[in-house]
Amino acid sequence: MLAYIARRAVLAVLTMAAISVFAFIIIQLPPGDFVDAYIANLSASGSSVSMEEAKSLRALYGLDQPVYVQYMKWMSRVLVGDFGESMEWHRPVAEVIGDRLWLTIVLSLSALMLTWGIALPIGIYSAVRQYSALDYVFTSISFIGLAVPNFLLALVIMYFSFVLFGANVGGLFSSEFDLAPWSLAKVWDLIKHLPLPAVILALAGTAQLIRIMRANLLDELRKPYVVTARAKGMPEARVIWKYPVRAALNPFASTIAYLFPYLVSGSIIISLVLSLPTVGPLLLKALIAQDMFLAGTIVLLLGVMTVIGTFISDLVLMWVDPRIRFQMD
Amino acid sequence: MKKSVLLGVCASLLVGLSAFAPAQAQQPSANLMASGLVGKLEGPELILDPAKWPKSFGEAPDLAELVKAGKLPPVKDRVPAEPLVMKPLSEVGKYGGTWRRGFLGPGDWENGNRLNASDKLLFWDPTGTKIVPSVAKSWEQSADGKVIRVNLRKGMKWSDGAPFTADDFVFWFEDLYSNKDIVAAPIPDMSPGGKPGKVVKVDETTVEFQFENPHFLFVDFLAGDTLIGGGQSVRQSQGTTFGAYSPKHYLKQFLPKYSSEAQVNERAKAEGFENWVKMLHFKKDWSFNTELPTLGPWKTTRPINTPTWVLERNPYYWAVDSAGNQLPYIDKVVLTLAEDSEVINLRAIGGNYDMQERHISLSKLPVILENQQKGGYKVHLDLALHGSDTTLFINQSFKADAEVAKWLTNADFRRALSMGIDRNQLNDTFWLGIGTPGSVAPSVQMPQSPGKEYRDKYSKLDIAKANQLLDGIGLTKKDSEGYRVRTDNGERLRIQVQAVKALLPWPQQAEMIGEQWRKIGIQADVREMERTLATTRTRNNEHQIMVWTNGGTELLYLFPRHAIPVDPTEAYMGPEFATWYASNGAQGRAPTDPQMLKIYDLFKSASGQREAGDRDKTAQEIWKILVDQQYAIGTVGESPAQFGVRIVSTKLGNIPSRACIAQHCRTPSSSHAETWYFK
Amino acid sequence: MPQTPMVDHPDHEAGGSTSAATPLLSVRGLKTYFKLDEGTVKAVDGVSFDLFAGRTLGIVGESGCGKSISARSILRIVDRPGKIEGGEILLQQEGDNENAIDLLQLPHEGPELRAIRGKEIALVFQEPMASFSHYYTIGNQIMEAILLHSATSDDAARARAIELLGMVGVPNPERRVDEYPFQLSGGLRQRVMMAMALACDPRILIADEPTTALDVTTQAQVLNLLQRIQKERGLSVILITHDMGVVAEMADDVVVMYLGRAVEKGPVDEIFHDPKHPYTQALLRSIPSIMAKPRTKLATIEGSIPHPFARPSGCPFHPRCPDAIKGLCDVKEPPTHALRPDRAVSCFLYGDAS
Amino acid sequence: MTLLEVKGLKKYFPIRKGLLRKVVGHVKAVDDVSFTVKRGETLALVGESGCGKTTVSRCIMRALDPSAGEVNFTLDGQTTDLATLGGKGLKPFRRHLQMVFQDPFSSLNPRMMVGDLIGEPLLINGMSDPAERRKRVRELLDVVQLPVEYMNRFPHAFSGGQRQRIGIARALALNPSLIVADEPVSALDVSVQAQIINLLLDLQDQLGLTYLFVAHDLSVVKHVSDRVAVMYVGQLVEIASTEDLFHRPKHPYTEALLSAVPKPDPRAKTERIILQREVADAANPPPGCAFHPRCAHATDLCRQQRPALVDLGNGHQVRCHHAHVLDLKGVGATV
Repeated sequence: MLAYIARRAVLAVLTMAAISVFAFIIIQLPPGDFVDAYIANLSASGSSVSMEEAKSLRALYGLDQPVYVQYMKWMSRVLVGDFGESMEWHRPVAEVIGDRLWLTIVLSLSALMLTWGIALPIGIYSAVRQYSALDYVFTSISFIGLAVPNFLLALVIMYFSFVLFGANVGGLFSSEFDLAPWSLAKVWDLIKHLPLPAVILALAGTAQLIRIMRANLLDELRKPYVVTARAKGMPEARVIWKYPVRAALNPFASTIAYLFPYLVSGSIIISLVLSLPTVGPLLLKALIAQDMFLAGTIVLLLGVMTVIGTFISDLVLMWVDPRIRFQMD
Repeated sequence: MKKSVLLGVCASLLVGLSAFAPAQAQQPSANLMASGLVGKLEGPELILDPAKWPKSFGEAPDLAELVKAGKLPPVKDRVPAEPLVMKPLSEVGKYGGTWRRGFLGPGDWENGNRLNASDKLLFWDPTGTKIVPSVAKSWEQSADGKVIRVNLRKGMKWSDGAPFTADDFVFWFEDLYSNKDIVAAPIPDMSPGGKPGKVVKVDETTVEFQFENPHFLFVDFLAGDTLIGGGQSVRQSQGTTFGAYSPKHYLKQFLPKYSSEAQVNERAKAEGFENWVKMLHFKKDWSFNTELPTLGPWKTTRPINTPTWVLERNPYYWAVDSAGNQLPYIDKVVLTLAEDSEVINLRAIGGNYDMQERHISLSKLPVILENQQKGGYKVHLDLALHGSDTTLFINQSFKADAEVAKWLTNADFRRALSMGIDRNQLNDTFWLGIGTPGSVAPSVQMPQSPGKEYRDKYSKLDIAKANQLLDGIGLTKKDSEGYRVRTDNGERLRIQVQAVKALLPWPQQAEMIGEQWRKIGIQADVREMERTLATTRTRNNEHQIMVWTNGGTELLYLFPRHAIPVDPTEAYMGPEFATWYASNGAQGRAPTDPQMLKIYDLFKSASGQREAGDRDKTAQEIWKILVDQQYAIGTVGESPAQFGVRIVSTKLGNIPSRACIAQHCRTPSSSHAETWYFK
Repeated sequence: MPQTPMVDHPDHEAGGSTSAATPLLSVRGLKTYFKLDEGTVKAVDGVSFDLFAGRTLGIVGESGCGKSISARSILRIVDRPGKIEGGEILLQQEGDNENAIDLLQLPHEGPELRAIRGKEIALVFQEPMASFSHYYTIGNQIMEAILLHSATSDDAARARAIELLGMVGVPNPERRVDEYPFQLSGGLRQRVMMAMALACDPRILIADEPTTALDVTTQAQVLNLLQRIQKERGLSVILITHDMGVVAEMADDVVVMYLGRAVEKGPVDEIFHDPKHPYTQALLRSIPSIMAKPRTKLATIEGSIPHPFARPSGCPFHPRCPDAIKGLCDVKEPPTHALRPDRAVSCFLYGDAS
Repeated sequence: MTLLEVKGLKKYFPIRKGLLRKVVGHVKAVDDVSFTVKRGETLALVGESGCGKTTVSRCIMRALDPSAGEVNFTLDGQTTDLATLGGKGLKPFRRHLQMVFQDPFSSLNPRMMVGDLIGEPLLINGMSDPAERRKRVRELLDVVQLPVEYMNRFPHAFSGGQRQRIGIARALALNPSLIVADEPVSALDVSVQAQIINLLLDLQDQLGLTYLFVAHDLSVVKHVSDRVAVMYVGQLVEIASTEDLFHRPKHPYTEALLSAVPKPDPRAKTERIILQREVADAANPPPGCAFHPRCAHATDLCRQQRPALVDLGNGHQVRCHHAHVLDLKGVGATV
C-alpha cells in the first residue's frame, strides 16, 4: 500500500512538471504578447500606446527574450515559491491570486456544502420513493436546473433583484466593507452576501447530483445485499443508510479530483456575471491580457490542484472502499 | 472567445429585457437634438485675468480640520500665488461627497488617469478646439519655432507640499528620459527632424524646450494626449516614463545617480523588486504608489490593484473656483472593481454610480433611459468628433495575394466598396439611429474638417455607381451566384474582412456590410478574431481589410495613426508603409501610389508650418485625399458609442450638458470634474 | 401419460408424520403481483405449501416461475413495485402448536415483523458475492444480525460470530472475522452467509439457490454443510432451486412451480418417480444426465417459457403441454387436486374436473 | 484428420508490485496444455471456475496472445500455427474459427435487427449483395429452426433460447471449420437447454462441424462430447473419450468432480466425495502435483514431483503418479 502511495506521489510530481511546461506553452500559444494585448485594449478604448512605449514595456517585462529563457527564468523563481509578478496588476502573482483564492474557496465550499446538503437527501428520497409524486416534482425541478445555464439564472436573478428591490448587484462585500480591513463585521457582511452567489453556483451542481445520487442509489437498492440486510430484520431506514447509501456515495469520492480545481477557479462565468472577486475572472482577464505569469500560475495551480485532487480522491477511495485497499498490489 | 460569447448573451438578454421599456425610448433618432439628451459643449470658464482672481481662499472642511490640528499649512500657503481660477459651469459648489464609479481592474487604468488629466501642461477648452493653460500658466513659441517656453505657476506645490519647479522638468529630462535603462529611445515628440531636443531651466518657474529644427506642432503636442504632453498620471504609469516633468525630490532616491547602483538595487531587492528599474517603474506610477507626489486633483490612497481604487483630494491642488474655494469639491473618488463591463452597465442602471461614462454601452440606451427616474440619474449623450466609429481600413501594402492586392490598391474599387455600404441600415441597427453616417473625415465642428461634402463623398449608398465603377475596372465577369470573379483564375473574388469584438460589435457589422456588398457582386469573408490575434496579423501585413475605429483623428497631427499609416504600432492602412515612414526609409517598403506619397509629404510639411491656421489647411488637404482615395472607408461616426453615454446622478451639480469625448479631451477631464459637486 | 416408471413409494422414509403434524409454516393462496406500466405481472399467483418441522421443502422451477418471490414474500421483503395481494402466511408460534400468526397481518415494517426476520426465519441466497456489502467486514455484518435480535455486548457478539464461522467450517475464524467478503472464495462466502443466517438460531432457513453460483465440488461442500446443520439444529429448510439434482438430493418434500403457480406437490421420491403433472414429467425428461449415454439427444419441451406479460390464458403450461385438452386447458385454470394430504397436482388430467 | 492441435500452450499473466511495478511473479492461467481436436468431433474442456479453460479457448481464438506454445490449425491440408500470426495473418483464419458465447443477451447488439446481426459477418467477409445475403440469412435461420420472419425483429423480442439460436446462426454464417462454444447453455433454463443441446448435436451431424465445448456442467458435457479434457489450475489432468472418462476416471480430481454432481434421482444414494480445502492459487501453485493438498491418495511423491501427462492407452491421458494403481469410481459404478 505504501508503495502504491509512493508511486502515485512520484507520478503526481512528474505530472506537475509536465503541467508547468504545458501551462507556459498554452499561455504562449496565442499570437502576440502582453504588450500587444495592452495596446489593442487601449486603442479600442480611445487611448494609445506609441511604438516607443511598447518597446520599453517589452524590455521591462522581459518579453524581448526567447520563450525558453522566459520559461527558465519563471521556473527558477517558481521553484523557490516566487511566481513572478503580474504584468497587469504589478504585484507578485502570489499576492494577486492570494486575495481572491480565499474568497473563491469560501464561496466554492459554501456552494458545495449547499449542493451536497440539498442534493443528497433529495436524491435518496427520490430513489427510495421512486415514481412517487414528490420524486416527479424533484425530477422535474432537477431537469430544469440541469437545462438552464446557471449564468442565465444569475442574470435573471440579478435583473429582478435590481428591479424589485433595487439591490446592489454582484460582489461579495458591501461598498463600506470593500475598503475595510478584516473584522467580525466584515465577515458578517461576507456571510450576508454569500447566499445568492452560492445558491446560483450550487444550483446546476445540485440538479446534477440529485440525478446521479438517484441513479446510483436505484442501482444499489436492487442489489441482493439490501435484501440480505432486510432479511436480517434491520429497520428500513438503517438498511438504506448503512448499505446502499454508503455504496452510492462511493462514486463521489472520485469527484474530488474535479472538486479541487473547482475550489480554486470557482465558476468563471458566474463570477463574471455576478462580479465576484474570485480566481476565475482573474484567469480569464489574465489570458485575454496575456498576463503571462499570472495566467501561467493560475493554469499551473489548476493543474496542480487537479493532480492533488486526483491523488486525494485515490486515497479517499482507498479509505472508503476496502476492495481498492486490498486489491491494489 | 468565451468572453465574447458571454457578453453576447448578456447583451442579448438585456436587449430582450429592454423590450419592456416604454415605446418612447425606441426611436431617439430624428429628434435626437430635441430629446434633451444631447446638449451643447460647455464647461467651466477659465479666468485668466489676474485682476479678476479671488483674493482669499476657502478649503474643504476636512482640510480645515487638519490645518487647525497643525498637520497641514493654511490654504493660502498651499494654493499657488498664481492659481488656475475657474468659474464653475453653473454655480459655486459645496465640498464633500464620494464619487462612485466602476472600473475593470488594473488594465482599466485610464479610467482613473482621465480624472486626473488636468496634470497636463496645457489643455483644451470644453469644445476641444482651443488650447488653454493647465499646469503651465502660459507659453510662448519663438518665431523660428525652435524654442518653446513654458511659464509655471509661482508657489505651486506637489501633492506632498514640496515645491513644483523647473528642476522637476530637468530631472525628468536628464535623469529619466535620457537614461537608457529607463527610456530606450528618444521620442519623435522631442526630436523634430530626427534631431533630439532638450529641456532647459531658465529660472524656478520657467522652462524651455529647445530644438535644432522648427517644432511648430510642439504646443499642440503639449496639449494633446501625446507622450510629451499627456501629463504625469498617464505617461508615467504602466512602465513608461514620458510626460515632461517628474517629482525630483521624491524619485531621486530610487536612481543610482543619487546614491549608487548597488544601493538602489539592494533597496529594490528588499522591497521585492527584481532590480532598481522595476522599482522605479512602480514608484513613479501614481495608481500603484500612494506615496508618489502628483499634481492631479485627486491622488491614489488605495492602489488600483485592489478591489477598490480610491482617490482622495490633493490638499495642494492648484486650482480654485471663482470664489477662491480650493478645488476639487468632491472629497473622494471610489472606483469599484467589476469583473465584467456588463456588471458596470447593470450597476449604473441601478443607480450605484454617481457619474459613469466609461464602459457604458450604447446598445443598452433604452434600458438606461427607462430606469432614469428609479436610478436617480440623468443621461447625456456626448457625440464624438471623429468621423467613423466603424472604419474599414484597406491594407495598401497587402501582397500575399497579388490579385486581391491589385484591387485593394485600386481607388475605384475602394470607392465602389464604400458606395456599396448602406450606412443608414448600419446606423439604425447598431447605433440606434443616433450616429451620423459618413466618411472618415472628422466632424465639421473641427477646424481640420474638409467640409460637409467630404463627409458624404463616396459615402452614400449608390449601387448603380458602384457597379459601374467595378465594371469599369474590369471586374465584369460574375459567377452563377452573381459574385464578381477574379481575373487571374476565374474563381470568385473573396475579400477578407477581419473584425474584433471591441468597441462595437464589429464582426456583426462587418457581416451586415458583407451582405450589402452582395448587391455589388463582392464577396466578403468576415473573420471574427480575438483582439491580439487581429493586431498581430495586421502588424505582419497579413490582413486585407481590418475593421477598427478611426477615433482620435479629429486632431490629425496629435494622433495620426488611425488616419495615415505612420505608426507601425497600429497601421491598418499599410503596415509596411508605416514601417518605412517611421524608420525614415531604413525598413519597410515605400508606397508607389502618388496620392499616398502626397499625404506623407503634406503631413511632414505641417510641422514646418508656423500658423495653426495653415496647418489646419494642410490637414484639410490630407482629409480630402483620404476621402477621395477611400484608403479607409468610413461608415457611421459622430456618435456616443465610445464612452459617450454618460450617466450622471441628479445629485451632482455643474455638470455640462455635453462634454467633448475626443481622445485629446481626455473624457471626462476637459469638463473639469474638480468643479463638480454634490448638491 | 408419464413414461417414468411408476414406483410405489407411498412415504418418504424421513417424512412419516407429515399428514398428522401441524405445519411449522403454512403458505396459503399467496399472491404477489408486480404492477408495472406494461401490465401486471402475477409473479406468485395463489401458491400454497407447507413446511414441516425438521424437514426440507424444495421449491423447484425454471426462471420466472415465482419461486424466489415466494420466498421473499414469506419475509415480506418483496421489492417495489411488487406487492402481496392476498393469501396467508401462517407461522406457528414457538412452543404453541395451536396458534399460528399470519405474517401478512403484521403491520408493515413494524417491530413484530422485524423480530421474525432473521430471528425466526433466516434467508440465505444466491450470489454470495452480491449478498454482502463490500464496505463492511463479514464480522460486522454477522454481528449486526446478532445485535439486532439480542441485547448482548459487542464483544459477546463478536465471539459468537467467530464461533458461528468456525461452525460453518471457515478456517481461521478469528482472522477471517475481520476480512471483507471479497477476500473470500465463493464457497467460503456461502459458508459465511450461512453463518450469518444462523446467527440468531432461526427455526426456518430459506435457502434461495444457495449453490447456483458455485462450482460442483464447492456445491457439494455447501450442500453437505447444509445437511449437517439441519441435522444438528433441527432446522426446517425451504430450498429454492432450479437444479433437479439438488432437489433430489436434499429435499423431503417438493413443490414444482411454473409461471407463478404450484403445479405439483409431494414427497420427493414421488415427484421424481411418479410425476403427475405434464410439466414435471417433461422437465424430468429434459434434464441432461451424467448417467446418459454420450451424444444422446434429450427430450425437449416445445417452445419457451412465456414472457411474464404474455401469460397464457387457462393453464399457464397449456401451450407447451403435449396432453393439453383444447377448449379446456386454454380456457379454465385447473384447480389444485389433492391426491393425498401430502400430494397435489394442478391439472385437468386428474380428479373429476374434466 | 486433426483440425486443431494445441501444443504446449501457456498463458502467463504478470503480477506487478511495488513502486516500479516490477513483475514479481506470474499467474499461470494456462500452463503447458496440449490436446488435439479431430475434424467432426466434439472435445469438451471442463473444469471449475478459474481452471483456465476459458483462457485456453481465448488463446485459440487469439483474443489473447499465448505466452508460449503452438495452436496448429489445419485447413485444406495446410497446417498453420495461429499463435505466431499477427492481426493481418490471422484474418483469413478468423472466418473458420467462430465462437458461441455463454450469454446470448449481451453478445447481440440490441440496436441491430436479427437479419443484420446474422448477415454482419457475411458483409464483413465480402458478401456485399443484399439479396444474396438475405438468402443466406434465411438459410441460416432455417438451420437453427427459427421462423424466417424473425429477420426483421430486434433481439430483445426473443427469449434466451431464441437468442442463443441467433448467436449460433451468426457463428455458422461463414461455414466455419471450428466452433468454440463457451458455456453455450449454462445461462438457459432447463427446458430450453435441452433444445439447444439437441440443436448443437443436429448441426454437427448435418454440417460436419467440429466443436470445442467449454463447460462446467458435466451432465451437459456427457450429452454432447466425444472426448473430454479436464483442467485443474491451468493444467490438463485427464483426457479421454467421454465414455472412459465418466465411467473409468483415472484422476482423483475427475473422480471427485463426477461424484459431486447431484443426481436427479432421490434413490441414487451416491457417496459424495467432499474435497477439502480450496482450489490452489494459480499464482502460487503448490509444489509437485497441484491437486495433492486436496487428494486423499497423495503421497510424498505427489508433494514433491509434478506428474506428467501419461497415456494409458486408448488415448486416455492422465496426469497422476498413481493412475495405474488407483481404483476410482466413475458414474456408472453406482447405477
